Amino acid sequence: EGERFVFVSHAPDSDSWWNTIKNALKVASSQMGVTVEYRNPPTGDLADMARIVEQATASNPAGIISTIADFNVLKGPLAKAVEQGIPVITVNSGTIEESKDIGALLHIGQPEYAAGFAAGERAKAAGVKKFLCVNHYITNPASVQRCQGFADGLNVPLGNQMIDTGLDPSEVKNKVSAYLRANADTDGIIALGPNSAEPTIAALKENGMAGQVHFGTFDLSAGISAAIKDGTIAFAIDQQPYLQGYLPVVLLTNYARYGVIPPNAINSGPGFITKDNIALVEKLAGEYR
Amino acid sequence: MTDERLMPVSSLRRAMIRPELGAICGVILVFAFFLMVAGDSGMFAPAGFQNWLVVSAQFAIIAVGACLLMIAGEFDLSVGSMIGFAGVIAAILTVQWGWPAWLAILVTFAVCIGLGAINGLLVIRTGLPSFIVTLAFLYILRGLTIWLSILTTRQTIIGGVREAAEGDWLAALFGGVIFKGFFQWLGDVGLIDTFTRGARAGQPVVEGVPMLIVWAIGLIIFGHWLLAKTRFGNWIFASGGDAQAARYVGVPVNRVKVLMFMFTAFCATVFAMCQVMEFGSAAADRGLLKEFEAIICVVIGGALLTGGYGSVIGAALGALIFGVVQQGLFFAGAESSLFRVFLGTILILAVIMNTYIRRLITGER
Amino acid sequence: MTDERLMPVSSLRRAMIRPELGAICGVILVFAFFLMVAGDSGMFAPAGFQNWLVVSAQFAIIAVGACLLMIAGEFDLSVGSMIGFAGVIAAILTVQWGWPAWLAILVTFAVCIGLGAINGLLVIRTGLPSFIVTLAFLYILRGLTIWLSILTTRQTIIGGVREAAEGDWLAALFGGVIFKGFFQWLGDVGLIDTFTRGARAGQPVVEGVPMLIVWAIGLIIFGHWLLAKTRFGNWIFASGGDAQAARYVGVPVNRVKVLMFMFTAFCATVFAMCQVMEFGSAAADRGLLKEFEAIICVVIGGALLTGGYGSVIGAALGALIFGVVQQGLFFAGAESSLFRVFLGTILILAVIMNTYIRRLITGER
Amino acid sequence: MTAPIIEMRNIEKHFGPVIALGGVSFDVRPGECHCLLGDNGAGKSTFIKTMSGVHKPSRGTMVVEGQEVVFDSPRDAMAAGIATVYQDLAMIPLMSVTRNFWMGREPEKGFGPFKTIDFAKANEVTMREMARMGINLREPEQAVGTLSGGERQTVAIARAVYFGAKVLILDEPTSALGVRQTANVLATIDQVRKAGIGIVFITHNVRHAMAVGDRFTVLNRGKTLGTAVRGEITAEALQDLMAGGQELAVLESSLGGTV
Amino acid sequence: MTAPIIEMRNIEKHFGPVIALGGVSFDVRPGECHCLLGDNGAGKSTFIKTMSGVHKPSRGTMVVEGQEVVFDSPRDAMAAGIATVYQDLAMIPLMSVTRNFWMGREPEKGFGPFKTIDFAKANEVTMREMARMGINLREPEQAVGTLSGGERQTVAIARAVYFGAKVLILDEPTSALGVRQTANVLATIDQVRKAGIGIVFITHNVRHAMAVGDRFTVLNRGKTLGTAVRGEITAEALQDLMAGGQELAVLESSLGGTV
Ligand SMILES: Nc1ncnc2c1ncn2[C@@H]1O[C@H](COP(=O)(O)OP(=O)(O)OP(=O)(O)O)[C@@H](O)[C@H]1O
Ligand SMILES: Nc1ncnc2c1ncn2[C@@H]1O[C@H](COP(=O)(O)OP(=O)(O)OP(=O)(O)O)[C@@H](O)[C@H]1O
Ligand SMILES: [Mg+2]
Ligand SMILES: [Mg+2]
Repeated sequence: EGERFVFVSHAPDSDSWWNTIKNALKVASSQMGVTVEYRNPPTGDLADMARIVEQATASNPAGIISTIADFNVLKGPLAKAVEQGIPVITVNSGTIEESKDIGALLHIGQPEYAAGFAAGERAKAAGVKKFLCVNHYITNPASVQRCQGFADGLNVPLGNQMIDTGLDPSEVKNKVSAYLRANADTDGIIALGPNSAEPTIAALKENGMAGQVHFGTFDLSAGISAAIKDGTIAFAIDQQPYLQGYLPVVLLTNYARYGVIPPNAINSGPGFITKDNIALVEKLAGEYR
Repeated sequence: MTDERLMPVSSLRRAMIRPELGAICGVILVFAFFLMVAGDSGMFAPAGFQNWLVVSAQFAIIAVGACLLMIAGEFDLSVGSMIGFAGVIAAILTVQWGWPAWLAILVTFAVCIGLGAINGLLVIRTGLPSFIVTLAFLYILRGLTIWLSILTTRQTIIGGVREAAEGDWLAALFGGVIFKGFFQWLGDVGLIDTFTRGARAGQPVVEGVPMLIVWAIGLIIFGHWLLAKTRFGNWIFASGGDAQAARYVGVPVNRVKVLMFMFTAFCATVFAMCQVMEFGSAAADRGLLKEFEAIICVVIGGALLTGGYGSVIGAALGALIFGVVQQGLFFAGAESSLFRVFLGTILILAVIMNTYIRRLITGER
Repeated sequence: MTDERLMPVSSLRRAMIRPELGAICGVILVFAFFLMVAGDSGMFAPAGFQNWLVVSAQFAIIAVGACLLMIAGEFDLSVGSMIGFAGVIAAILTVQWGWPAWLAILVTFAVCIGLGAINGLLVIRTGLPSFIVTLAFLYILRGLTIWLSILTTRQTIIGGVREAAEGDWLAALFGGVIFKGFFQWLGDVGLIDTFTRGARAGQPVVEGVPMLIVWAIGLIIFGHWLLAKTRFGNWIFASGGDAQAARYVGVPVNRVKVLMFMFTAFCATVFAMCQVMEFGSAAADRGLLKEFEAIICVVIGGALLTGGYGSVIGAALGALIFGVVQQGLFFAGAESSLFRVFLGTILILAVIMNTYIRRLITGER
Repeated sequence: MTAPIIEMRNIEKHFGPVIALGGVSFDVRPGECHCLLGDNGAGKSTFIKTMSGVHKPSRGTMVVEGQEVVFDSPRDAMAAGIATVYQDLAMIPLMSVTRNFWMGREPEKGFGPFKTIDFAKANEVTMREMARMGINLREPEQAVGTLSGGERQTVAIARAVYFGAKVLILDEPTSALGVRQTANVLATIDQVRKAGIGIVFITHNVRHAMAVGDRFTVLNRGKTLGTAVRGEITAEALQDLMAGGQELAVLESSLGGTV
Repeated sequence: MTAPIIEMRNIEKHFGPVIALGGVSFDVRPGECHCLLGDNGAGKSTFIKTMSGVHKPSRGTMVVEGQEVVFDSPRDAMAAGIATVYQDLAMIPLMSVTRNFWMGREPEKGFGPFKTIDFAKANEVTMREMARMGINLREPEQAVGTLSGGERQTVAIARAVYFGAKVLILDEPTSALGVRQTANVLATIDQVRKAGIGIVFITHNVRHAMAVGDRFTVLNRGKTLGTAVRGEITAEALQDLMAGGQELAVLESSLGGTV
């Protein structure tokens, strides 16, 4: 009863996507009667994240849940936690092999590159030849992996098709429309999250191309689900972050109390959300979905 | 007294040396450059026009505030955090608490201007450099923004503001466009292109003048008038040029500075409101690094970082340069990660040019 | 002359008023606070100790550079970008180009110190404020970093450096730990905990003293000695206190300033190398906002933003406060978005305290 | 003898542990030039800053035209007719001569919230007033930073005189001036005095004081050593008083008494 | 008559469009005090800054002890034995008196790269030299910002004298000083001169110049008006020369000739 777990993410404070996970942590901790502390590097600096893992280890919790944003950086600190006898579950980014290498119990999530690749294949099936990857967070390695995966899925070189838009929505919107204006033959767009998807929707609505280009995005938000319904967005890749928050807490609690744990990694995604299944997720998008 | 020891200076040269000269040259250069490399990319078609004008207008809104504050001898690193903060407050009030949009907007303005005043009062009372005080506020406001939005909505992005503000008279002042009819007519007579396909076929590609641009123009005119024409403007110059000297002759320096901090906060809030009303959502990470961008515009526009010298027109031109360069690189198809490299280079070149011009004006050495 | 008009000042008070006094009080307060709220969380166990010491050491490394530069009257906003840049360069050279690690490290140092010199020369030659010049470099270097890493590896993160640098003598100076034997002994006699299972069972939880801490201590000692004891240190004070006056009496102000820019770049590169060698990867987003954090440490440590006053010991204590607060809040289980609010508040309080102390010292009003 | 315009009674001023003024009384009458003399650090500048509202006295009262007053800011003092030319000139180098001249009291035109500075008038007056002091400006938009020290001094004095002060305070106006400029300033003082304005003139130069002063008050270490009336005291006696009554360093005979 | 230590020949200095010096010749001999006089903006400060390596002359040559030299920086001039006390004092308020006193020439101890400042010696010398000039410091670590203007002036002069200059240049050292401090400075000049050092003394005050000067050179608008030797010229004539030969503004009779 009352075990303490620490959840370490790589996202900066203001990344909205992680709210779903935070909310899942709240639900799981109250259901299981444990406390879960959510930690993240304020600016998203992964070296800071490693320090946080070390800090969590030093505070000797009943378990650590961490993402593998960069295997190189996190291998040492996480392995050290494992060696100190702290059960570790890895979630979100990273691969199953990396997770095993660290000595974690299991991995819940889906690697960024593979997700991008799957999206690319889907776009290819829709006939996309020339695309635009709207990267609102280019300094984050995962973002580039998604774009790269998408390009490889389409089987075209990435080249200049990824643009660095920054976070400001007006700038994102205007950069996207400038790009589309200068590259009129673009027939596919991939956005990396609500921060890039929502201004892109606005840009497409404004220049009348909404529904004309194949538009996919990562993650969900209220704006994205609305756009899926009206056909502006073809699909959203949902890795069901709720599970990435909820499951590890439940599993670790049971492991701590009864020593039981599933032996294999769990894939929380990729789930493709399209017009057909949007009704299910719409209401909870951004909170629990 | 030293007249006959002055070599002659041509009157043309004298007429030309003004704070914004560097920025004017910059604008000409930048336009010439992009006309050459991206002239046929649609950058100078009506829709392209609107594209970079909107971005420039955004910069201009915060640059006007930063400009007046900088001339008054202080600066504000919390502008970016203030933008995020204002947006989230307004969104929480309308969406979560269900207040009417006009009330939420007014309260947001009041809160933010109040925070600007606190910034100013801290600087004045403690005598600390504004760099430090506003750096602290950069962190405090950003932290509060994230904390508040998570506390009240369990999200750092709050959507649905547009729906909540639908039909509100005050919200319409920030979102939306004006002169719709005029542009429809322009489209009808073929002066600007119309959409040929999609849901909006037949409508002109430029729907109207976005309120963002209206605000920018309004603030530039107001700022220029205030600074160049009024008594208060003279006090702004005086406070920044030498606060002690200004105090001696009876200029209420403290009041001027606090008011300028408040005005900067006002501009940041206008920026935030326009953005929230246009996109319908507020997020805790809005406005990141905008404080630097505002300062860059102002400095490109010829203002002196240490205060007492500069012009609002210059700052507006600086914002125009910034916007055109940023968008132009996309039109020109340049590798977008090189944008920052360009920006840095332009900043240095512009400032060197401005310094040279200022030395000519003031005989400073 | 005015002796008899001075009210008496107690000698204890006189002995106590020194630049770092504020920071000393701050350290005491901060430790007292966390002993109370997080005393039993493992924060003060060996592994916890190491945790916040390492974080503080990181801050200290860049704070020493920023401190000397600030005392010399300039500052450098490009520190954070320089950290990212240095890491990526070193990683590209070793991993992509296959150079031996020592050569890559040396070349990286040369390039970065060269960039520091360019920064300095630009400031000196153009007479522009260093705020502007280094702000431009903040953008330029970050842009170059992203562009270079995408160009060469199609990623913004470059891994595999540790493997490539395995066994390299120079790389060992940045990664790794020392005094392993001593800590093993401490573990054996039970003074510190040991791992109880896994591959490292029996080994102590604290393996040794990380090189990061060694570098930090080395730089602090060097910086303090340089500033307080040597002729060059006097020149640093003089250049920052009044460059013109210093020039008049023959202090080579330009050389001092450029050297300090180079030293700051050196510190940033040390930071980057330690990070790259410890974690084995470099990424384009490393060092984001570190320039502010360095400045905050220095200012908490009692240095004057405008130059000519401060102490390296103060900056080191500032780094300690920063590190302890940041990690301590995690140990105490505080809501992490409130970290920034704390940081901002501490900054303001510390600076107000320091200002008060400085006025006592200098009789400045 | 006319009544004083300003009377300062037992003014004290402390800065933290420093007692800069320890009870100084002083008055100025219309049309007289009252010289304030004293050693470095005697408290002269502090005293006149108290008089012109920059500092608030720690103790003591100020009476202006029979009314006890407390100045909260230099603005108040100016409103009461006290104009001051500070030792550190209170000019802003980057601003134009006109803007400096009118700083704090810009002439306006227009109504309500749309008032703007009347630049035509401002420029014209500035040129005229400067010409009256013997300085012909190239143009009123010239930045003050391009003027010589003497010219700046003149702008400061012209400004104070123009705004119709009842009392004009000059803090060491001649210390950095050449012979010709000094003569000019002294002549101006004389002229202003004749117009019925009271003048407080601070200087270290006994000869300058003797040239235009009607009364002489000597400060020493924050205290008054006494006030003398013109003709009742010789230059040598005044000089001894200013030096604080201590024996002067032995000088060459050629220095002859007065420095 | 001894040979000059420094000779400046036909020095010109232009700042952009401003011709600050238009061909000035000047020399100083050991043990003499050569006064440099002239109106505001005449070019005195510019001239001595050229002499002490702050500015490079646009044209003209400098000869030090028979050798033609070009100074690249104030360091070079100092190395050649030229010490200068500038009008703007070149003191750093936040630093201690000792650090200011030794600034640029700190005494060191230790070997090779491990040299440190010898603070014991530095403090002792500072206290001693200041005491010799009649100022007793509370402690050598006191910040210069807490000293009065006169005290700072003294630190600057003591520093210049201590470093064994061959030529000591003083730019208006007395302009802001009180009577006693002025007497002190003049006495110091006399003392230094007797030690065989050449002095260049700039002032606006004819009486100060007459008191200690051996030769007098008057600058006007960047040109020399001529050099006079002590005893060959009266104070009145010198004053007329300084005022540029133009008629002085009409003053009260009491001003009597000299200002
Ligand atoms: N703001 C202040 N805080 C502390 N001490 C001060 C302040 N202003 C002046 N003093 C001190 O008060 C004393 C009087 O200074 P003041 O400037 O009035 O002298 P003064 O007579 O004008 O001298 P001078 O002839 O050199 O101009 C000095 O000892 C000075 O250090
Ligand atoms: N760096 C500079 N750039 C341009 N003009 C200058 C510069 N320095 C001096 N001048 C000009 O050169 C002339 C001579 O100035 P200088 O300071 O030498 O005069 P001065 O004789 O010392 O006067 P004062 O008695 O007022 O000190 C002035 O007209 C001044 O404006
Ligand atoms: Mg004074
Ligand atoms: Mg001079």
